[in-house]
Amino acid sequence: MRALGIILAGGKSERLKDLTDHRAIAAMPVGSCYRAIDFSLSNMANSGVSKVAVITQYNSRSLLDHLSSAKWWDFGRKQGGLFIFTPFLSNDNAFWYRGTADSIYQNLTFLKRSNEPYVIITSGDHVYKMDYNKILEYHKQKEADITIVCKNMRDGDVSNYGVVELDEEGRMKEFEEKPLDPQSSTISVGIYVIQRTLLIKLLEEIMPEGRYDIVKDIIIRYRRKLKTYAYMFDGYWSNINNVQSYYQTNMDFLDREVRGLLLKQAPYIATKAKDEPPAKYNVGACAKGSLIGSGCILNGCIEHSVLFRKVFTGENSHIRGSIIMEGSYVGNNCVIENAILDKEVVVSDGKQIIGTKENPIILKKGTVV
Amino acid sequence: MRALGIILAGGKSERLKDLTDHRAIAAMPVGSCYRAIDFSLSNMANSGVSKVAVITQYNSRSLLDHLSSAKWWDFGRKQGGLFIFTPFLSNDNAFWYRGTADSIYQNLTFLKRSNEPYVIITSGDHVYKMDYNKILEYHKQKEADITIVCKNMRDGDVSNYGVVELDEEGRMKEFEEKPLDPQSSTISVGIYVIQRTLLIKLLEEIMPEGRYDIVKDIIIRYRRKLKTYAYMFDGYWSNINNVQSYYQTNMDFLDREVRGLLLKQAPYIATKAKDEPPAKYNVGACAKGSLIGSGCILNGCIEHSVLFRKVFTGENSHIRGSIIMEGSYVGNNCVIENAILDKEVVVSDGKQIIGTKENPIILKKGTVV
Amino acid sequence: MRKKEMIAMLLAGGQGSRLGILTKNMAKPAVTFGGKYRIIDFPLSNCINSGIDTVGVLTQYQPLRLNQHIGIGIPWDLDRKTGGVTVLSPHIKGEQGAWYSGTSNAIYQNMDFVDAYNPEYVLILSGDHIYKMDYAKMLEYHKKNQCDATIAVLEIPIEEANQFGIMNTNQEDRIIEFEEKPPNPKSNLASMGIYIFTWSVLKQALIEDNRHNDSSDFGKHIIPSMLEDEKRLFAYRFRDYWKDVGTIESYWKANMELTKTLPEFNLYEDFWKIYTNSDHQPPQYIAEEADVQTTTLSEGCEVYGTVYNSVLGPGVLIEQGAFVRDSIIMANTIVKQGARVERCIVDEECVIGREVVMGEGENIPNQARSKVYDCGITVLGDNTTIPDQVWIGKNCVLNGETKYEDYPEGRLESGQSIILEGVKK
Amino acid sequence: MRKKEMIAMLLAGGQGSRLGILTKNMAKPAVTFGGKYRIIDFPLSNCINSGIDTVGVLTQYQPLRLNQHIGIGIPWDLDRKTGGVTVLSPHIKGEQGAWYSGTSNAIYQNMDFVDAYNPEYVLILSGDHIYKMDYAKMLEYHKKNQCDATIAVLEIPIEEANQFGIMNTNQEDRIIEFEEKPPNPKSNLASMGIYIFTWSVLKQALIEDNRHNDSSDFGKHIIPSMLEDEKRLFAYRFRDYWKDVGTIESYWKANMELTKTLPEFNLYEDFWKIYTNSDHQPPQYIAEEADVQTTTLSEGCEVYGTVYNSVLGPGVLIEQGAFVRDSIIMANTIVKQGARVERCIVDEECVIGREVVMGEGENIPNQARSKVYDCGITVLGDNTTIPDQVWIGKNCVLNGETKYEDYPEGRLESGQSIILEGVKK
Repeated sequence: MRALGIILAGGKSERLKDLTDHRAIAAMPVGSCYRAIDFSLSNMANSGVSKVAVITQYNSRSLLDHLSSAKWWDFGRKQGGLFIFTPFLSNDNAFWYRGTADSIYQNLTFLKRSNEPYVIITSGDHVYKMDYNKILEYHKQKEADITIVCKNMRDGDVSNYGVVELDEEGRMKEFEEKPLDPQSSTISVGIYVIQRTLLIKLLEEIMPEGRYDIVKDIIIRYRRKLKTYAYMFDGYWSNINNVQSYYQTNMDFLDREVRGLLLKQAPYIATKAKDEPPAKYNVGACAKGSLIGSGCILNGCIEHSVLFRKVFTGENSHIRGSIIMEGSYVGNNCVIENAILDKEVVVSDGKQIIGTKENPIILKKGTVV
Repeated sequence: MRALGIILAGGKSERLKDLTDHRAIAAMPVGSCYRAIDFSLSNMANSGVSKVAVITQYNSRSLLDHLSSAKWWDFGRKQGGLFIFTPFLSNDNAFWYRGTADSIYQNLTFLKRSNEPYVIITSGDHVYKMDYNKILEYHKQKEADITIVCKNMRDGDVSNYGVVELDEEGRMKEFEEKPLDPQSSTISVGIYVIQRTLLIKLLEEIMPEGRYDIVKDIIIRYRRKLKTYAYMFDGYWSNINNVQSYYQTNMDFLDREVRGLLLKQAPYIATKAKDEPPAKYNVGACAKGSLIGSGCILNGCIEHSVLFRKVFTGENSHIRGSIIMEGSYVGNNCVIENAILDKEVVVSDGKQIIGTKENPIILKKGTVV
Repeated sequence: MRKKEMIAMLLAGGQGSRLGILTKNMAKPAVTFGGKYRIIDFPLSNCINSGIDTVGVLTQYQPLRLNQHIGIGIPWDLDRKTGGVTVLSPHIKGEQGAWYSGTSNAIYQNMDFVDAYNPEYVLILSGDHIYKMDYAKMLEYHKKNQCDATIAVLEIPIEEANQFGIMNTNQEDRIIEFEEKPPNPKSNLASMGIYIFTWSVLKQALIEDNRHNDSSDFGKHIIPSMLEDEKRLFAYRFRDYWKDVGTIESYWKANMELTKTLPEFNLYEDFWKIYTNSDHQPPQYIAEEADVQTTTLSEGCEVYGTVYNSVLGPGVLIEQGAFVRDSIIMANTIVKQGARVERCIVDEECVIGREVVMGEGENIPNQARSKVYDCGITVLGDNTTIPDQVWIGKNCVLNGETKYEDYPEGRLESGQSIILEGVKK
Repeated sequence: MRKKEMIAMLLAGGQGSRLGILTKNMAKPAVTFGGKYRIIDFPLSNCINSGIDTVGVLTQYQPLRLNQHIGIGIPWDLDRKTGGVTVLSPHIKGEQGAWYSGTSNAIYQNMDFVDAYNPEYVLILSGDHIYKMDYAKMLEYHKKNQCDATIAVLEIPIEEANQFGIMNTNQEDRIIEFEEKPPNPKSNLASMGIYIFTWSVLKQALIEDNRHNDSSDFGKHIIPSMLEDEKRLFAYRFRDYWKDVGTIESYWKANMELTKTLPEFNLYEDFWKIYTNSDHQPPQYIAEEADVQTTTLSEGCEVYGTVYNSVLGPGVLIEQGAFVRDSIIMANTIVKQGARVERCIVDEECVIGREVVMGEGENIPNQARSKVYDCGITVLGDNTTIPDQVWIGKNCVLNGETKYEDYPEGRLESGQSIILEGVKK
């Protein structure tokens, strides 16, 4: 293969509140049976990238468990493989990663020992489907130093993203992080293609200067020195970075088109096998406009909700506009609206949990109400 | 299976000097094709322990690479598996492991979610072959709280070990770490069997008191409260904790009896597959009393040495009493005596490297002489 | 090679002809059950849950589907360096090749495979039954009684005993006599076809028996001759759910039973999971206008219509206005708008056209195979297409890409069949 | 299921009868080479090194050893969720079973397997040759020339061309004619039995050909009929090491060649490793009193004696005072004190007694099979035992646990054989 992959899965977000207390964002459950990182991993595998490094730091345990076998994404061991890099102590190194660039720099031997000409850098908390070969083709055709994948947000709010200005040829002129006054509606979605040797050179240049960030210290700082081109992506793309976007991303799966694009069409998104039995709809069960995970046992009503694996809902319970994660239990006669129930939450008979679409109530993992 | 395994592979040793600059002790190359941890891992697998946690910290990269697939030791994924725990950051935890007990405590959920009645705790830097089932039998028969595996060192120097005093029944009365004036010749080899629930209880007791060490804060501190029995082990056992013991352990493999016991008799010691071709002895090659790794190409003389994989020796070179690690190159007309060449060392034509048995010369990884 | 205490040999050769069109392209162990499972998943999962990590699967009839399903054993954690699951097909040895001619003959032909693991005990299983069983407990029983062979038995109503292989035992459950379908049964202990043998004893018996019998069988030859030799054979009583789903009716009933609120057979136990090869199916989606009750639904289903009292396999699409009741719909089948499906078994990859009505009318047994299709259930073989707006009665069998012209006046009366050749697989 | 661009089908059915006793218990692809490898390791390693992760291995003759060797493909990184390595034995389909009756017939019988991966191209390999080849480059060539089939060819001396299948090509290497062993060859391009086919074209040809031929073969039927149909067939010139080790002499020579200081065939390249299933052999030990030169030595060997110019497999023990020269000694064989072995091939798990002398005397061809054993090499089949102090000549063949009484006056003259039945395997 012509490229190796790096998935940055180190981030944590205060804006995801209690949901990332015990897990990395990349390990956030999405769409009834996936973890966020499944999308990037499957994109890599489906694009024929057979050597992939996942760099992780915060709450890495949750990810390590999910990635404990490379089998599910069919990465091999010899010509490629799935490599997981966590920070470690050594005589000349006792740092946690100080930034995205630093996290790659600390694993520079991985880059140096490889012989693939290109590197695809992506992030573990994005939900999308993409054939990276197309970006590689574009990168070569433009003879670019760096290609960044961009998306036109049209009328959407871009003030939370990196906003880029392009010339007619697609070359990047300016890049501003979270601008107060955005000059364009085109944002960088955080996927980069770069020659492996150039990446090594850049990392070795910026590290002694105490610069540790890919966007700030490479993309922006070198914007005039390097030929950076934008590859425009027009498909579904979502970034899980706060409660609202997490909630919305899950609800997006209830849309037939989004579901068709992401889940129903080949190539498929793979995830760790969980071996649950089929879902069971008992007498009185009533599911409408909802995703239901394997092993659920349903007695009550579920509307416009996303249920993960092994959720139990009692008789005459009503769940609306909610996300219920794996192993949660909802008793009889409950009402749950616009809520996010983390794993193994227990809601006892007759309880009501009601939030708003704008501000869903979150019940932490293992909460008993 | 009745027990789960924990292999403590977190340690680093100043006394191994440059050799552990870039690797954990458990990842030290031993006996021409093994890593130290292969012995504990294979003992686990061969004793039918199917769920094993390796807890690592210093230079964990070297170990993670070696353990990247559980295939080589045939651990599964569903009813068991090989779990690798490195320290990680989370909201309520940003500590490196503060001691052996702490490293287990920080992974307490692993213990709590298991249902095996016993835990076997061992260390990744010991070279030995042992059927843990026998210790479990002994543990049950004695109705012990803790069983520690001990060895009678007879006339050997025990001042560097934990020395135990036993009563006639084999129950431990006293335990002193590195005593100035040893009261017995029986040492603890650092292998423990304990009920899983008791271990959880003890860890939860000592942590709030700021106690983090298995030996000091559990074995010694609770010696009167708990029934601690010693299981006497009489086979080959070696602990890699300084240059001298590392050197000696490798040389021990040149003994037909030690080799037979550890390597030639079932059950076998497994290691990560490396896919080297056979070794090649050219005209003029002359190997005597040596272990030769796969993929070596020999033109010179090798005596009483341990060569790892893919070593090249030039014509008319003489290597005696040395350890030459993977990928090292020795040119023509060299003399190497009582030396330890780390990986990928290059000794150019005509060079002489001469140490003593007591103080072997160490050439760091990648050194070019 | 690491020695294994016990390995399992799973006889998956059965054609299961009483399952009619369902086993046309595959062996019975490959038939689906409970929506997402195949019958062989149950013994395979029992193996790994019992700590047995070496399984030989003996097959010769249409093994492709089974091979694809088992692959290298990843879903069952049986992809091992030593052991794991191995599919054993007949092969040429020396000058000639030989097909398996009987249950024990199949083991005889694979003695080399068994010997390679040097086991003390061999567990013989069949791939035909639905059950959960801890073989480790059976092995304990075998060892405790110092048996040469242990045979799992079920206590059945004595009046049915004349249809089974019956074990007559003494007080301590040692087998003193074996009778195949006895007219006057002396006991109600029926053999389940699950045996543990001490390998050295079985090997001896196989070699001995091969001298006399070309098509050696456990029930007919090996067990009787062991009894004659006064070997220690014990009956191991099994008292849990065990179902032979060998006929269309028993197969349909066992599936339907799963949809009950508290089914007799519990798939939802965490400590005894049933594993299967489930590919990468997305989650199931139930639309606004759907109504699903008393139903078991697998991954990847999308339901826009009404489903009552049915078992749906992975990836099934039930379109708007479609109505499904008392039916088994297997993987990736599409039931189009307004179709009505009652009391049918629809195999994988079928398409049922718009406003089709299936499973109504009189209960007339199938004309061609009245013994197989006689319980009012209409069956579609895999990759069958039903054109829009046709009417199909009871006990019908269909297979192939049928066209409207194949139906006289758009109807297929009860008991009729349409089986087209050259169906794509 | 993920679509694969190209999958490989490896024909591993060959018995290789010219290798005599070496293929008595196994197919030729399972024969060892270079000490630790088996012949099939070369095409399998080529596959994974060329980025092909789906390989069907077609076998029917004595597949046990091959099955055990391949397992689930772990050593070659071919233990995949989708794809990987699958051993395909003959099976019963519909009413009857059929053995593979020719090279292309074997593919015909496994069309379902190929179709399951929906590949655009299929690579056909044989498991009989020693070589390293990047099939990805051959595929590029196939695509560039928009071929229906690409056939790898070797330029051979024109005077040997009458022993090969010869491709007559035009200037751009398009094949215009194929001649099997032509008496008056028009070209020196010999087919290597390595083909890339566009699958849709091959499938068509296989179905077509099966109507006329029961035992369809690529060289005899498929290629000629494709040429007749004016399909685009191109010759792909291969210019590296390629060896058919089909006779005792060529097998011995190719092994011996590896012990040279700079062998023509380089096993020591990091970027094109040959993988094999090597179990858990300990490192090799060379004793104080040993002398080893111009020799290739595998893991787990212990040498206390003298070894010159030989290839030793894993776990071989050469005792003190034993002398081995110009020989191939396969896995786990023991050569006892004072024994002298020259120009011999000793298969796995043999024991050569004390002070035995083997391979001396006159060069008389073997009496029983003079065409197979005629080059002065004495061959021991696997699990052979030679008693102490016997003398064995040249071109002898031995198999079984021989006793001193089997040797008249303690001697076996050149060209004689001792083959005992009932050898344990």
